[in-house]
Amino acid sequence: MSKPLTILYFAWLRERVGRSQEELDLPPSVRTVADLVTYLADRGPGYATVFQNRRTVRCAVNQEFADPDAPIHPGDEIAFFPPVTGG
Amino acid sequence: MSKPLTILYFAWLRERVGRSQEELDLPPSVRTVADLVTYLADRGPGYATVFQNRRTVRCAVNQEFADPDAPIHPGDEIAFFPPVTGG
Amino acid sequence: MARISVQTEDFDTGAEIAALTAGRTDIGGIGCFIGTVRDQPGPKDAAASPPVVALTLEHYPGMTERAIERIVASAEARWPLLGCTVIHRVGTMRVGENIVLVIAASSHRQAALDATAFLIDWLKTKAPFWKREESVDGQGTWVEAREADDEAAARWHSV
Amino acid sequence: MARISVQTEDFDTGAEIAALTAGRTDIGGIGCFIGTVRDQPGPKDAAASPPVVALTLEHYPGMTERAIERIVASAEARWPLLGCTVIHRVGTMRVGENIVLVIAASSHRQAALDATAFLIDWLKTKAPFWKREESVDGQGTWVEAREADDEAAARWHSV
Repeated sequence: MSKPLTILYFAWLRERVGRSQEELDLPPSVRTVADLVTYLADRGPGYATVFQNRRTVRCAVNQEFADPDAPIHPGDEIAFFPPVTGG
Repeated sequence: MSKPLTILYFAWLRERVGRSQEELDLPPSVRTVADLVTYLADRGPGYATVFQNRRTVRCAVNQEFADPDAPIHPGDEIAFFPPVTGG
Repeated sequence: MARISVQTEDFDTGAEIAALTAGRTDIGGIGCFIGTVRDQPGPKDAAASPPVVALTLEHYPGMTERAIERIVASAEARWPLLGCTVIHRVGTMRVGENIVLVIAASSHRQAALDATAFLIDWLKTKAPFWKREESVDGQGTWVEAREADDEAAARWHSV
Repeated sequence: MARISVQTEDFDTGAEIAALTAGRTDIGGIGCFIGTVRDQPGPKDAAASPPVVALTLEHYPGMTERAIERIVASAEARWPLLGCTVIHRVGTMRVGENIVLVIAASSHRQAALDATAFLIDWLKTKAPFWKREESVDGQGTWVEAREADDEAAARWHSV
């Protein structure tokens, strides 16, 4: 058994998706951040709203900013959030 | 009777001249700061040391920085000091 | 050496400066910046929108602290700092309250001033925080990232 | 609006910031700089000269305050400041003690930071103060004006 992904949502992405955190077994189709976005966009209306306009979504893999082509591995902590606004 | 000049000395000029303040009736030969420097340089050894090397002496007339050709009038407050070092 | 904290509680600027400089004789200059919540018109238009009465800041626990540690290390590599403090509040802060404190100490003033400006520019633009403006009518609006802020932080790339 | 003081007593940075910002809701950023007496080698050469243990600052009562008022007015003309404090100590200050405090508040951080840097550059180079370094052996040496400091202040003329 490989470890599941931990997926975190912040700011208005969290509000739209309706949760701040979930666990997900790495789907076979998902090798990169972009693959995961495609996968998540199909999970329901909240997800669709968030992941349709990919220009407003940023991602971190294991707490490091990640590009769409960044690889994803079992057990990774993946976070989605809007562009940061600073403090 | 015209009012005397008040002459102030600061920092090492004060130490060399041996006083921080004196009053002086405006000598007839003195029309500018440069004239006053020439006049004071003749007053004794401490004055001579201070006013010989004019490059290291700065002047203010009535609390405003003044050039050598700035005019001097009876009652003026004239200050001599080294180039400021800031705080 | 640096003190970094992301916290909900307010901070005491005088106490933080005192803690950073206590017993030190090598410090010649201390730069400092305090960011506060200011009164401002509503998100869209002053006439149409109710005024903002508070800010809510969300952060990514863990990632935000690490990102601040990294930028402080970068400041320490650029300037000969003798001490550095970054305290950033999260949660809801009302108008007039403190948001962020940066302190940078060095033997000379220019390094202290430049490091302070560098750190606050980054914190205000690139740090992983998300900002929501709370109106008097109870409506919250997430603030969008601003280009102007990115430019202020970008100046440092060319230094 | 500005608070300006030339004084022998120490100042309390936290209290000064609190006084400047009390009850204000229009301030977004507060820039601050504290200059302190630092430990340093003797006037000429670290090996040959005894270390400096104190600074003595002399000023021109009246002229110094007016010059500070003028530079603060110049900063207020350049940047939209909402508050400004300049406190400069005179007399003898030992290593580790405070010398000078500048605080500048504005609605935006860049104005607060720039005004703080502008004021401290001027105070450290152009203000009518004369500095004497006191060595551990009781010898005092008047400091000569430095070109490097003049350059830092000169940057502002071209802004």
